[in-house]
Amino acid sequence: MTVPLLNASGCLDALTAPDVARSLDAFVTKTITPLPRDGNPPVRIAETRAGMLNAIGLQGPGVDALVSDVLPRLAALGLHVWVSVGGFSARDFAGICERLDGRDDVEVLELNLSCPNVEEAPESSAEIVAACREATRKPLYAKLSPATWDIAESARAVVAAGADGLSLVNTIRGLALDPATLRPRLARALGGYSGPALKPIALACVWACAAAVEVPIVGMGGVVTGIDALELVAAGASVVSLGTVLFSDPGAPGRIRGELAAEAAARGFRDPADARAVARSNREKAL
Amino acid sequence: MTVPLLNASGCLDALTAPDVARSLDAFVTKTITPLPRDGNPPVRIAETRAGMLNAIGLQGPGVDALVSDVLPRLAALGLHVWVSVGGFSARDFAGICERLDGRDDVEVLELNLSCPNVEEAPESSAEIVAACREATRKPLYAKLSPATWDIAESARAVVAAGADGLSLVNTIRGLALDPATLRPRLARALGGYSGPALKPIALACVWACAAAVEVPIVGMGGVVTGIDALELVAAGASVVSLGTVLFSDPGAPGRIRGELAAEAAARGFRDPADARAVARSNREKAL
Amino acid sequence: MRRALVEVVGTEPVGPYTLLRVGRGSLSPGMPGQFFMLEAPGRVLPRPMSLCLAPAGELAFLIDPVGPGTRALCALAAGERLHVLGPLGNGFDLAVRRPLLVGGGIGVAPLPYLSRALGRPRALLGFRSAHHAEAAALVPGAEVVLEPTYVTALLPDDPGDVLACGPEPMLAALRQRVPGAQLAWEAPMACGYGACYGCVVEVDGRLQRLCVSGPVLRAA
Amino acid sequence: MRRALVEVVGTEPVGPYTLLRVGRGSLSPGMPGQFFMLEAPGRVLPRPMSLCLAPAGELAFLIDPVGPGTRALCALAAGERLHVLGPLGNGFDLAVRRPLLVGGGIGVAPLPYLSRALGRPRALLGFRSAHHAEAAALVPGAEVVLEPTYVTALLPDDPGDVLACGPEPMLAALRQRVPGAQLAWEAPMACGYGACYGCVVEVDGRLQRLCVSGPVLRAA
Ligand SMILES: Cc1cc2nc3c(=O)[nH]c(=O)nc-3n(C[C@H](O)[C@H](O)[C@H](O)COP(=O)(O)OP(=O)(O)OC[C@H]3O[C@@H](n4cnc5c(N)ncnc54)[C@H](O)[C@@H]3O)c2cc1C
Ligand SMILES: Cc1cc2nc3c(=O)[nH]c(=O)nc-3n(C[C@H](O)[C@H](O)[C@H](O)COP(=O)(O)OP(=O)(O)OC[C@H]3O[C@@H](n4cnc5c(N)ncnc54)[C@H](O)[C@@H]3O)c2cc1C
Ligand SMILES: Cc1cc2nc3c(=O)[nH]c(=O)nc-3n(C[C@H](O)[C@H](O)[C@H](O)COP(=O)(O)O)c2cc1C
Ligand SMILES: Cc1cc2nc3c(=O)[nH]c(=O)nc-3n(C[C@H](O)[C@H](O)[C@H](O)COP(=O)(O)O)c2cc1C
Ligand code: FES
Ligand code: FES
Repeated sequence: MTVPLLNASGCLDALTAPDVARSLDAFVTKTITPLPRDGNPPVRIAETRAGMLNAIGLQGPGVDALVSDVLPRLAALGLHVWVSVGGFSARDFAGICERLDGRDDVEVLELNLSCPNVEEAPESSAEIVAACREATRKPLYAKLSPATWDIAESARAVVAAGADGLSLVNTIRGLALDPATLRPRLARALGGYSGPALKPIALACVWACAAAVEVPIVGMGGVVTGIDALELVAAGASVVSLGTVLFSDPGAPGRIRGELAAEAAARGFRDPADARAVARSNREKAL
Repeated sequence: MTVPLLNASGCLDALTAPDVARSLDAFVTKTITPLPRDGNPPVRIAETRAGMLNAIGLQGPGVDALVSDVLPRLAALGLHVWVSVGGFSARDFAGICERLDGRDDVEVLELNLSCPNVEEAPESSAEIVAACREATRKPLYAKLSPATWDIAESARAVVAAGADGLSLVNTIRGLALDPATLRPRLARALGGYSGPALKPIALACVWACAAAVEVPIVGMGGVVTGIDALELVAAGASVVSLGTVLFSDPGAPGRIRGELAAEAAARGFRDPADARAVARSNREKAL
Repeated sequence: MRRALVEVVGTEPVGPYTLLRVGRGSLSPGMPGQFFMLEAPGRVLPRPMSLCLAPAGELAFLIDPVGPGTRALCALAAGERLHVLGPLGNGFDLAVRRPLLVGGGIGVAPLPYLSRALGRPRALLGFRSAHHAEAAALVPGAEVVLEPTYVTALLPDDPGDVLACGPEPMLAALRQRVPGAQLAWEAPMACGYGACYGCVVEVDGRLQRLCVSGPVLRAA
Repeated sequence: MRRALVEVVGTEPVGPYTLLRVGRGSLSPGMPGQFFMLEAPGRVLPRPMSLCLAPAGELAFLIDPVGPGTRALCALAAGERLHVLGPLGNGFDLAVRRPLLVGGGIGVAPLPYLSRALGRPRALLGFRSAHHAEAAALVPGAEVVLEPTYVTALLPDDPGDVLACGPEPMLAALRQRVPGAQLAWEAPMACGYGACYGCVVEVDGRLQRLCVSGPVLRAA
C-alpha cells in the first residue's frame, strides 16, 4: 500500500509521451465525448502569476475512435487505463459508460462533471452518476468542481447515487487580460484555472469531502513537489494526480514519487499513505 | 467620473489607521453582525504561495456598538461610510438594514452573503436581499462568493430581488497545512483565500456578471497594482476595492490611484473609467 | 507609522541568526519593544520584527530563519532594497525602577535596544545551545544559561521590574511568577497595524489584536 | 525528448535580442527548426525556443524579451541553472536542392543553425530597424531589408526551396506565393510535447497540435 500517482485528465497524451505515461501508476485519458470535437478556437492557454488558464474545450476523437484506435494502442503500451467520460446530458455519459463496460482494457471510469469550458448537462451531477451506475459495473469516480459553496454536499449526493470514488478537483473559471490591450488572452475569454494557485482550494475540497464520505479520493490541484502530494494525502486523498506540473516537467512522476517517499520518511511514516491517518486526527481536532 | 477606490471589508480598521481610510474614496466597515462576536480562535491567518488564508470569523462589536460608538467616530474622521452587513438569517440582515436605514452617516449597505468562515443563513441570497430591500431605501450591494458554478445566475437573482449593485468577490475556501507537521495552519482548518492568486477568479466573476446585469460592480480580488485595478475595470467593474494589498502596503490607495491614472493614460484613455468600454466590446467579441 | 523603501547596509551572522542592518530613511526607531513590518522578498505578506539595535542612521533586526519569509530576509544582500513599515505597537514602559531583562532564544531580539535605553541593566538570557547563545553578545553584561536549564531558574526571589521576550512557555512561566512583568508576545501578523484582526490573543478574557494592544503586555 | 538541468555559459546582446548560451549536458541539439522548452525563472510554464546555434558542448538561443518569461530568460547570468527539455517537434526537412532561407524579426532565431546545416545558402532577412537587424550577423551572408520594405519584396520569381520563420503575416504571404515552402510557425505552448492541446493551429482544416505536427509545416 502506497500512494499511486496518476496524471490529471487532459494533462498528458500517452501516445505522444509513452515514457511519461509509463512512469505513472495508471494513465487517465483526456475527457472523451460521444462525438469527435475540435474544441475551442486558439488562443487556448495563458499563464498567470501562480497558475494557468486553459480553454481547450474537450478536443478529442469521440468514443468510437477511442474504442477502435486509442484503447488498443494504450493497451499495447502496457498501461493501466482510466477513461475520463464527458458529455452534454446524462444519456451521453451513460452511453459511453455502457460502451466501455465490457472492456478489460479500461479499469476505471472518471466522470467529468465539472469541465468549466463547455456547456453543462441539464441534469444534476447525482442524476448523471445514477445513470452511469445503471450502465456499468466498473468503478466510477466522480470528478467535482471546486466552484460550489458546499462541496461536501455534492460529494454526499454523488456517492449516494453510486460513485465509488471522487476526483478532486477540476479547474475553476478564471480570466486573464493582456495587460497591454486589456483584451482577454484566451479566445473564449474564460478558462479553467489550474496550477499552484489552486492548491489551497484543492486541499480544502479534499479535506471537506474526506470528512463527509468514506470513498477513496483522487486529489489534484497545483501539485509540484512531493510535499504538495503528501499534503493532499494528509488532507484525505488516497491517490494523487499530476496536472499542470507535467507541462513544465515530464519527469515529475518519478521525481515526485521519490520526494513523497523521502518526505514521508522524514516525518516518521513507514509509507506515504500513512499520512492519511493525520488527516483523520486533524479533522477531529479542528471540528 | 473616475474609478473610486475602496477598502475591501475586513481589510482595514479606520479607527486604527485613519490616514489610510482617508486616502480612499469611501471606507467599508468590517462585516457587522447583530450581536458582538469574538470570532474564531487563533491562529487565524496563514500565507500561501500567492495569497493568504483567513478565518477571522466576523469578530466585531455588534450593531449596537457600531451605532453608538463606531459610526460617530467614523463620521468625525470625515469618511464616506459603507457598512458591511452580516448575519445568520434573513431577519438578522434585514434587522441591521432597518437599524441603519435612517442614518445620514451611512451611504451604502453591502450585504455579505458569502463569508466562508461562518455558518450560512438558511435563506437564499435572493431572499436575504429581498428582506433587506423591504427594510431600507439605502443602496444595497450584494457581495457574492466565487464558489458557485454560475455566478451570473446568482447576480441576476440578487438584482431581481432588489440589489442596486454587486461586490465581487469574497474569498473562496482554502486550506494550508504546516509542511512539517501536516497539521492545518489555521485553528479552524479552512479559511478564506485572498490575494494575487484570487485575481483570475475575480476577473472571471466580474466579467460574467457584467454581461448578465446592468448594475454597478465593485471589483476586488488580488489587486496589487494599478494595472490589476485597470483590468478589473476592463472586465466590467466601476469601483475597485483593495483587500490583502493593504496589509503589505497601507499606502496602496494613493499608489494605485496614481498607477491607475498613468496606466489608463498610457493606453489612450482620458479616464481610467473609460476602460469599461473595452469590457463591453471585448465581451461582444468573445461571446 | 510610516513606510519607507530602505536599503540594506549589510547582514552579519550572529550564531544561527542574522543581523540585518538597513538604512533608516525617514523612519523613526521608536521605543524598545516596538516592531516593524519588513517586506519579505517574494512573499505576499510582510513579517513583523522587533527593532534590535538603532545604530546612527540605521535600523538593525535580529532574524531567526525559521521559514520562507525569514529565510528570504536573511538572504538579502547589501544594496538591495525593501519596504519597511513602523514603528508599530506598544513598546516597553521604560519608567521602571529596578529593571531586569529576561530573554529566551530569538526573544533576545528587542533586548539590545532596550538594554541601551535603560542604562544596561542586569539581563538573563536562555538559549538552546552555545551557538544560539552567541546572540547574548548583543546585550551588555548578559548572564547566559543553556538548555536543559531554563532562564527562569536564575530568576531572583525578588526580581524587580521584569521586561521579557521569549518563547511562549517562558512568558507563561514569568506571567505566573512575576505579576506586573512586561512581556513581549508574538502572534502571526498580516498587517501589524490593526487592519486584519489576524493577530488576536486572549487578554483579560477577550480576543484582542496584539499589534494594537501589544506586543508588550503586562502580566496581570 | 530529454530534460536536463543545464548551466548558463553566458549571455550576449544581439541588437534588442539576447543570445543565451547554455551547457549542452545530456541534450542533443536536434535538427534545425526543432525547439526546446526552457524553464523561465519564477514562471509556472516553460517557454518554447528554437535552437539558434549549437557551439561545441553548448546550445544557444536567441531571445526577444517580449514578456515576463522571455525577460526572465534574458536576465539569466553565467553560472545560473535552468531546466531545458528537448529537442521537440519536427524541424526543417534538409533534403532540399535549392534552399533559400527567409526570416523576419525574431524569426531569424532558427536560421543560423539551419544555415550551417545547409552549407550557408542564400538568406533574406527583414527587420523592423537597423538595431534589430544586428541579428542578421548570425546568418552567414544574409541580405537584409528594413521596414517599410518587406522581405517578400526580395523574393525571386523562382524562389526554389524556401525555408522560413517569421511573423504570421510573413508566413501567410509566403504560403500564398510559394507552395511547398517549409514554414516554422509559433503558437502559445504550455508543454511542447503534445500533452496540453494548447498549441493547436488549423492544418488542412483541422485543429492540430503545432508541437506535434510542427512547428515546421509545408505550405500546401
Ligand atoms: C511583534 C513581533 C516581533 C517579532 N520579532 C522578531 C524578531 O525580532 N526576530 C525574529 O526572528 N522573529 C521575530 N518575530 C517572529 C517572526 O515574525 C516570525 O518568525 C516570521 O513571521 C515567520 O515567517 P516565516 O515565513 O519565516 O515562517 P512561517 O512559515 O510563517 O512560520 C514558520 C514557523 O514559525 C511559526 N510562526 C510564524 N509566525 C510566527 C509568529 N509571529 N510567532 C510565533 N511563531 C510563528 C509558524 O507556525 C511556523 O512553525 C516577531 C513576531 C512578532 C509578532
Ligand atoms: C516553436 C516555437 C519556437 C520559438 N522560438 C523562439 C525563439 O527562438 N526566440 C524567441 O524569442 N521566441 C521564440 N518563440 C516565441 C516565444 O516562445 C514567446 O515569445 C514566449 O513564450 C513569450 O513568453 P513571455 O512570457 O515573454 O510573454 P507572454 O506574456 O507570454 O507574451 C507576450 C506577448 O507575446 C505573445 N506571445 C506569447 N507566446 C507567443 C507565441 N508562442 N507565439 C507568438 N506570440 C506569442 C503574447 O500574445 C503577448 O502579446 C517561439 C515559439 C514557439 C512556439
Ligand atoms: C490544459 C488542461 C486540460 C485539461 N483537460 C481536462 C479534461 O479534459 N478533463 C478533465 O476532467 N480535466 C481536465 N483538466 C483539469 C485537470 O485534470 C486538473 O483537474 C486540474 O488541472 C487541476 O490540477 P493541476 O493544478 O495539477 O493542473 C485540464 C487541465 C488543463 C490544465
Ligand atoms: C483578513 C480578512 C478579513 C476579511 N473580512 C471580511 C469581512 O468581514 N466581510 C467581507 O465581506 N469580506 C471580508 N474579507 C474579504 C475581502 O473583503 C475581499 O473580498 C477578499 O479579501 C478579496 O480581495 P483581496 O484579494 O484584495 O484581499 C476579508 C478578507 C481578509 C483577507
Ligand atoms: S496583524 Fe493585522 S490586526 Fe494585528
Ligand atoms: S504545447 Fe502542449 S500540446 Fe502542444
